[in-house]
Amino acid sequence: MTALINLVYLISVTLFIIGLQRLSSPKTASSGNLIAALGMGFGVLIALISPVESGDGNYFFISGALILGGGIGLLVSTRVIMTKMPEMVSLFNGLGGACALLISIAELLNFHYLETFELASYLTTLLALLIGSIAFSGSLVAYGKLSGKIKDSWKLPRANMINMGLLLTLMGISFYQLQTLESMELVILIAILSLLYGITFVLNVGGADMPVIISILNALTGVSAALAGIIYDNMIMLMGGILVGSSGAILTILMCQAMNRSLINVLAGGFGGEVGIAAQVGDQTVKEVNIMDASIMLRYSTNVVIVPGYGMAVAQAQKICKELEDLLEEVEVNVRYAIHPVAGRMPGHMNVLLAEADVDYAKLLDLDDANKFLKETDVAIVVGANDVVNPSALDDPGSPIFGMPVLEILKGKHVIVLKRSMSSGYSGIENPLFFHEKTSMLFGDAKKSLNNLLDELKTTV
Amino acid sequence: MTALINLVYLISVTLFIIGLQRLSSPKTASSGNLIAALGMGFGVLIALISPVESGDGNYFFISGALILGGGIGLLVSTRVIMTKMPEMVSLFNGLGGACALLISIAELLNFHYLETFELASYLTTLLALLIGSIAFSGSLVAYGKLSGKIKDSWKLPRANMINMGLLLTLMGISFYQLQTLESMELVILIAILSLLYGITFVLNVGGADMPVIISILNALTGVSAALAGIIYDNMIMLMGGILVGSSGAILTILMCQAMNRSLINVLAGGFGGEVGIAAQVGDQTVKEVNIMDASIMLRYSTNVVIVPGYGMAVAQAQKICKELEDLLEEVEVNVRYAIHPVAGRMPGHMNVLLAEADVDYAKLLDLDDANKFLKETDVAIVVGANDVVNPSALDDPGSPIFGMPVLEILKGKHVIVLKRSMSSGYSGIENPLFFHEKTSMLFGDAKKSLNNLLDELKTTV
Amino acid sequence: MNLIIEILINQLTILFALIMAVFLGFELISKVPTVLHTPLMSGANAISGVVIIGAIILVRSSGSEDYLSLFFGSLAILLGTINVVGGHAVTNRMLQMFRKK
Amino acid sequence: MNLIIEILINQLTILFALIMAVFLGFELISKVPTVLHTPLMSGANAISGVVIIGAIILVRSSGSEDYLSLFFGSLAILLGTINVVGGHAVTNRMLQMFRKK
Amino acid sequence: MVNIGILKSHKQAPLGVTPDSLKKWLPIKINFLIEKNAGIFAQFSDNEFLSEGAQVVSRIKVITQSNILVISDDLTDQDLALLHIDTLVLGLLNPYNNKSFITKLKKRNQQAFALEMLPRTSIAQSMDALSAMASLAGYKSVILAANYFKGYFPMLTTAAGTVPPAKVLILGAGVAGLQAIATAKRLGAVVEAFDVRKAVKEEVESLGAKFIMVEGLQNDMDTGGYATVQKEDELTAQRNLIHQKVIKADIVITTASIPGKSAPRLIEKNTVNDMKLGAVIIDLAAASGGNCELTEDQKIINHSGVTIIGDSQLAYALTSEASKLYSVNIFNFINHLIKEGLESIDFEDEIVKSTYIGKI
Amino acid sequence: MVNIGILKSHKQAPLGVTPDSLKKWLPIKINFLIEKNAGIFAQFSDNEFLSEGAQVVSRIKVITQSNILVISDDLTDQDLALLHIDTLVLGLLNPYNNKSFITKLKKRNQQAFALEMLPRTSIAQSMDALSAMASLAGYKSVILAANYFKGYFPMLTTAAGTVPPAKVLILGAGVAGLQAIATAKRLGAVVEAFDVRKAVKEEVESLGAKFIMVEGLQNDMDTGGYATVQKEDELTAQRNLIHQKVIKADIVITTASIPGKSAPRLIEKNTVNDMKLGAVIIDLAAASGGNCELTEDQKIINHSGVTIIGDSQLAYALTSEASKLYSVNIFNFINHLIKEGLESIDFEDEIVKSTYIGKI
Ligand SMILES: NC(=O)c1ccc[n+]([C@@H]2O[C@H](COP(=O)([O-])OP(=O)(O)OC[C@H]3O[C@@H](n4cnc5c(N)ncnc54)[C@H](OP(=O)(O)O)[C@@H]3O)[C@@H](O)[C@H]2O)c1
Ligand SMILES: NC(=O)c1ccc[n+]([C@@H]2O[C@H](COP(=O)([O-])OP(=O)(O)OC[C@H]3O[C@@H](n4cnc5c(N)ncnc54)[C@H](OP(=O)(O)O)[C@@H]3O)[C@@H](O)[C@H]2O)c1
Ligand SMILES: NC(=O)c1ccc[n+]([C@@H]2O[C@H](COP(=O)([O-])OP(=O)(O)OC[C@H]3O[C@@H](n4cnc5c(N)ncnc54)[C@H](O)[C@@H]3O)[C@@H](O)[C@H]2O)c1
Ligand SMILES: NC(=O)c1ccc[n+]([C@@H]2O[C@H](COP(=O)([O-])OP(=O)(O)OC[C@H]3O[C@@H](n4cnc5c(N)ncnc54)[C@H](O)[C@@H]3O)[C@@H](O)[C@H]2O)c1
Repeated sequence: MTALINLVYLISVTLFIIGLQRLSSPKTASSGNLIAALGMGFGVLIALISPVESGDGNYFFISGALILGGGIGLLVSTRVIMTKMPEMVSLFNGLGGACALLISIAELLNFHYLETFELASYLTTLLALLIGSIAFSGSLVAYGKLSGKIKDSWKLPRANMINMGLLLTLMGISFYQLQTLESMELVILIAILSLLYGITFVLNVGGADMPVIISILNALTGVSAALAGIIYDNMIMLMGGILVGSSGAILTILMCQAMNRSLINVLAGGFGGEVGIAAQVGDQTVKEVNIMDASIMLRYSTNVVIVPGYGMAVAQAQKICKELEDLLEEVEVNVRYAIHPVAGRMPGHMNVLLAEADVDYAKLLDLDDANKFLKETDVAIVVGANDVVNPSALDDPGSPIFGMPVLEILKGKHVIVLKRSMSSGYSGIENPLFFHEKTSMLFGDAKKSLNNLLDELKTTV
Repeated sequence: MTALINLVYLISVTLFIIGLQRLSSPKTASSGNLIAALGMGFGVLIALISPVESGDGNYFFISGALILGGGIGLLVSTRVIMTKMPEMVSLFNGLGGACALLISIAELLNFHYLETFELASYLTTLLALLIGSIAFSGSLVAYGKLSGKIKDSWKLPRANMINMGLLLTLMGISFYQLQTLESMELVILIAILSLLYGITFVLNVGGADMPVIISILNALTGVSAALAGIIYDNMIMLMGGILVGSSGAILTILMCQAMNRSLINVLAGGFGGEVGIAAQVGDQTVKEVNIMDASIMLRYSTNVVIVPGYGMAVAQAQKICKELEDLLEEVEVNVRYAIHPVAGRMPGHMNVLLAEADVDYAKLLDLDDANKFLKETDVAIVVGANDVVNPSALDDPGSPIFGMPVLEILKGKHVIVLKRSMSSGYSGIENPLFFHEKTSMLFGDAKKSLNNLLDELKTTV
Repeated sequence: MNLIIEILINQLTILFALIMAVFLGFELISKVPTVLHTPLMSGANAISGVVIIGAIILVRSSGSEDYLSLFFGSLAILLGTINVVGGHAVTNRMLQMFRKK
Repeated sequence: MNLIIEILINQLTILFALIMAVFLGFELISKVPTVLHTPLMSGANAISGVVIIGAIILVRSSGSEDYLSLFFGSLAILLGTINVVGGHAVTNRMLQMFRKK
Repeated sequence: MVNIGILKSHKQAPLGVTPDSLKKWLPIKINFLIEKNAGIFAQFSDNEFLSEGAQVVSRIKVITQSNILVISDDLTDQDLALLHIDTLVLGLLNPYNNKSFITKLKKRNQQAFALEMLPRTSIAQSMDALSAMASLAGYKSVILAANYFKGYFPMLTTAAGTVPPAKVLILGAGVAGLQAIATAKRLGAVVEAFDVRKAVKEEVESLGAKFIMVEGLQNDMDTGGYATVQKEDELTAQRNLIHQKVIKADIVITTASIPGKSAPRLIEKNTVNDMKLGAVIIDLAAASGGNCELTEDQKIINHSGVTIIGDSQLAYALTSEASKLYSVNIFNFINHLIKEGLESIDFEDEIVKSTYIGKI
Repeated sequence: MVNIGILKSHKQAPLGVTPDSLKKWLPIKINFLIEKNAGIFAQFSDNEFLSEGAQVVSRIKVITQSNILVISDDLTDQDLALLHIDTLVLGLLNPYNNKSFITKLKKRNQQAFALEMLPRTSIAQSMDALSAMASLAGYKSVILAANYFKGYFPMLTTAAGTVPPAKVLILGAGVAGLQAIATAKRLGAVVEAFDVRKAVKEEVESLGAKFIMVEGLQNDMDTGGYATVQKEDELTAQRNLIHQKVIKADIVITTASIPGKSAPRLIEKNTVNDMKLGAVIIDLAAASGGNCELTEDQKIINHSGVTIIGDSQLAYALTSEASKLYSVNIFNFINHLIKEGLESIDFEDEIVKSTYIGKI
């Protein structure tokens, strides 16, 4: 019978897989989420109606909990504002961990009444308890940190030692419990210690590394679900859990890569150190953007402005700018060029190059028009320009170029700056634009960066 | 015990997966093949040393067959010339099918001596026999067709009917056999009919569709291996077979897509219709080339000549020509442009456009230099030129343009012509170049074709 | 050690599934653009809520006087449902931004 | 029909593996450049030669007088080995061309 | 040995031979008689011709001793008196607009070939001097216009304001018109073009410029590459559109012509009156009456702030380049003509037939 | 109300105001006094000025009633006699080469501003008339050269043979040189450039042209964007290389100059002797002595078949365009000058300080 049910669960698992697959591309992600949800609904349905060996059904409790939980979930998720999403995910993840924690405790309690006593099953359940607890408490701490309820400065001294100690103690007690199998108190102790470990594990991770930690905790919840699946010999839990566990693990690694950090680094950070995500220049930080994010930002924009400067000329990147324009226009993104009067090194420098690349004159905006258009701009790509987009000309009376008309690039929503380094332009003065929160830097030769961007964009268009 | 062995086989399966994964990217493909081979070697080793329930070992036969087979395999594969590779693959695939066919016959014979008689197992074995046989005979026919031993013109009349009839007969007999389980003769009949079906199935497929058919047959071999795996409760066969089956199926679809044909179309061709890849014009045929072949031809050339004509101007494809040049030069292919004095519609038409695309003057060859260079050219791409590459000017005294100096394009090894149709150029006369055996046509707007070519090329560079 | 081997052998299915799932997970995820990291994580998190099925089974197969199980189980269902429903809903909202206006 | 369901239920492992393998196969192959189609097919073909393991087991577990099995089995090993060894070798040669002269 | 004679021109006409082109003749045994100082406009010295093996001789000697005489101006009666009746005369004879000289030749029964009458076939193209000259004229017309125009051609965004691109209008997009389009586009101007032949639209667009479509223009005025005269009813819509376009343009280059007919009038005086101050019109059809009402051939006039330059021989301003191209045309033509020998010219051949001017 | 006076120039100099630029002034309350017929070269009529609200008056009235006087020529002694001592005089005063007039001003203790002396900073660029004029001159030099050159600029493969591209050499790649490079490249020529400042290499390459490297040239002759005089020992290698390049070129455009010094001599007479027949040299440094030994300012000379055009004021040939740009420069400069009011000019400001010509 279990086998037949499992066969039916297969449908759910398949839907999970399809869902995850679709979730990994921008075009299909939305439907992927729905498909996964469908799989889940179907699984729950089967769990509700499939025959069980014993028990009284207790549908009152079940439906009550389902309705209540569903209501809360919906309510919370529709109310939360966009910027609070990550902490929400963390919170939900904690609840999943709690779920695993609760059922494994219940099962462990039940073990004493079962006739057949399998060591392997017991070990599995114990592991589910352990991992579920860590996921639960860890996620809550992550939630607290992200929402600001727990201050980043609340750090444990010698966290490294404490974590190690806790882990060793946990393993010792678990081993002992496996030998004796008797004391229910030890099980409770294991749960408490696991919860504690979850807290200390997460508490010391730097704020910027939080997403990575959440991903780890997410994977752990998956693993605990899979372990619970073993307990119940239930395919959907098992497979769903494994899928989440494995994809979560890989996602963790990818996130580290995207942040240019190694996992060990993040965890080491978690064990005491503090490493920020952004590069440090003097006492200011600049934010780097990777090609993928940049390409998605562009892809889903309505208006994009390309701001060419001397660097575009040096890189001879005019033709690729035009290609970028063509590609974006193809997906109905509006592209304009903002030509500053003194961009480049001779009057009309940009015009000459863009004409060579066959850019339509009608797409060239001069300073005034550009500044108007910038207000409605989603992304401004600065291709090797510097002085002509220096906001100190607007707001820093101490600047040597104060009063010079510049492109008011910060009127747009996002700015991506393509240049090779942090070095300054013709005027030799620093540019606060690069440190602005709206700005992301894409370092490297402009032609190369644009080429990469183009290749990436082609995969999503 | 079987379980433990299967556990060890897991290593092999993992190696297969990694191998396939690496095989799917040009840079890692070579190592992927080795890894897969490693997995296979390991699997064979385990099969040789793992304990079996009964039997006399018979190592003499086994090692003899292994050594002989390995020797033949190595010998054949190192001797075969490059262009014969596809037929080799087909032949090998047939042998794999034969292997499945043989062991399933042996097993079916053995069934009678077994105590426990499982209907499911019997069905599985029968299926393995059936599919293995089809893969075997089908692959041999494919081999024959590719190597020219079987003429493309040897076609069955009413192949569609015959195939259907065979299939129904096969199913009927199999069903009967499952009911009675007795007659060994019926098993032999099934084998024979399957072999026959394999032959008729493949015989009518058009020559150009052969790769797709081979891919299908390959997937079938995989499935038969998996079925055999079920017989022996053997993980490596099962998983390896499934992997080959599923990836083979997907590869088949991809191949159809790459050829711009639907699978049904290919199979329909196989069931009697005649859908050649070559178009018929009057009593002459022109050969079409697909993007991937064109891109490989270019990629692995030493010298390439681009011949622009009025069509390049109409398509405004000059910039993409330049991109193609850049990409090819990157992989050390020598690219030149052959500029015919009257190409286009005004003196210097091509020069103007190519200069706009920033093509180096040094790469432009005039008529005489081009004709010299063409002797060492591997591929000449004719981008919308027609009259200026018309060989009747050279060898057809009856032609209105006889005596006009033209680009002697047929001095090169291959010619790819990009144009939209078979229509003529300015002079309104037919061009025998298009029907020449060295020539392949790539129909469509030149800009689009070049863009596709470029995209394809990028995946291999 | 023996215990582990025993488990491994007994749960060969799982082991295979695990290996496959790891590869599958890798292939599925490895090409994900960074902007999708968070939605994907959120979606995966919602799927991990599949553990409520265990909770449902637990409650269904408990006696109606087994208060401990009932309490733990019902609570588990509650929390799990929040995870599942909230998770999918939040993911959905995040993904709104990829719908082209 | 019953037979098929029975088989399905009994071979749940296989079914799971199948689904996983199909997805995995899809993910692995779907990004393959067209030039690699033939080498990939060839490589997969070599892997499909895994069926020799069945042949080996067949021969090993046959009695030394079971000539039929021995003959069929040995021939199967022979052919299968050609498939495996030749397949990998040919694949390898095809892939040489991706190493630039 | 065939003697080919080259006469000096009184104007800046291209020369039928250059020191460089003499090298091409080497394999064919030909003797060249070149009039003294023939290369003066094209900047070739007599010495250069001598060192390539030609003979530099007096005009009389050239006329009397040549089997083939390549001319650029009409022969005077004096010249004609000296000319042997078997001598082949060829060159750009201007057969449509210079009837008197042609009639003289015909009357004499002199065998003559006018390169203007070459068919517009692919094979004739290497002899097609009109094409080569038109191309040069098209290029030069833009350079000249840019030189007369008191502004930039390209768009430039500078610290002192944004300079809009010049608007260039090309009327008649044959060889000269296309070359003008290409050149103006290169310089960064915004280019539009108009023609009555339908095929031209694609050709104009193949150079990246915009073609002006006249609504309701049904007929395709194409006969063997040349245009024919239009019907009156079609002209009104066309005239209005051209008027609109011309008054917006900074530069107008007109090349419209119909062989043997006077040039179509495309720009009326009142249109010029409405044009921008400082605009420039270059009329390459000046010799056959001009496309602009105000055009005067070989003159530069200023009409209410608009400069109108009428010059059908703009190519000749680039004499040395023109000579280089022309000499190749002549080489190819003569070679085609006498490929079977001077005595056995194939008068059935399409190229020979079309260019031949024989008895009346 | 501030009165700004605009005097008519005797030469084709750009005008400090255009009817269009008057619109820009509207928000600031300024009264414009424009001399009658001031717009004659730039093709603006007095009426156009009137309709934009300016007053068109006599020269005397302009001089006597203006608070700020924008001039293009030296003021005569007559003019100076009329000039109020508080009136600010500004314009392109030519301070380096026209010492006598400057001295007169200084002696009078007249407050004057020479736009030539603007610092080459980003913020000053919108007032930088030299830059705007140099850009125009660079463009025009190529158009002029193309007009004088008796061949095609671009490479063309035609039925009458392949025409090689013209070889253009630019000596001195400042603003004018860069614009010349860009224009010549557009026309399809093969362009090379040379300069003594190191930064220029990248700039030249940023336009797709080739930079000529002199081996062993160590010093970077850059001071605030301007070049300085080179040391003798470095010059020999450089001279040889330039000689080699010049004799291969069809067109040479020279723009090398050092503010306040005479222009560096880059092309000797014997180099010109070795040049190709028909080559063209355009010397934009003519006013300060010329980069070519044979250059004569404002003259077109022919030396052994080479045309040498010396003109430092090529921009003025495009008078109307030049005026449009110049008037913006003037607008920006005056606005900067009197941003705190006419009476409280900030003489500590870098721009004011650099351009100011005060007492001796
Ligand atoms: N237009 C004129 O007439 C004229 C004449 C003279 C001077 N200027 C002055 O020049 C400046 C022009 O401003 P701008 O914003 O165009 O240029 P800019 O301020 O000079 O900045 C150019 C930037 O491009 C970057 N860059 C250089 N090569 C690059 C490459 N290959 N790839 C990517 N980035 C590259 C450089 O940064 P990295 O080194 O970090 O890459 C540099 O910061 C103004 O200050 C203006 O006053 C203008
Ligand atoms: N150079 C001159 O001065 C001049 C002047 C006048 C005439 N001509 C004559 O023009 C001819 C020039 O020869 P040519 O070889 O350059 O051109 P062509 O012989 O006219 O052939 C052009 C070819 O391009 C193809 N084509 C058109 N649009 C295309 C597009 N968008 N994409 C792909 N292909 C396209 C056409 O075939 P599809 O329609 O099938 O695509 C056509 O066959 C000569 O006969 C010459 O004598 C030259
Ligand atoms: N050998 C060859 O293949 C060859 C050589 C040269 C030219 N051609 C072709 O011959 C054609 C004519 O060339 P051309 O430049 O010597 O022609 P042309 O000098 O006789 O006329 C110039 C252009 O004016 C146009 N025109 C005539 N009346 C007009 C009107 N009322 N309004 C607007 N435009 C008008 C004509 O259509 C033509 O395009 C072109 O299509 C050219 O491609 C072919
Ligand atoms: N406001 C600004 O930011 C601004 C405005 C205009 C110009 N500039 C910069 O100022 C610099 C000079 O501009 P310019 O055109 O007015 O200079 P310029 O007219 O004084 O000189 C022209 C060029 O000649 C070069 N030169 C001098 N001696 C030479 C020699 N012996 N051989 C070869 N070349 C020699 C100079 O280096 C310079 O590039 C440029 O770098 C330009 O980018 C900056």
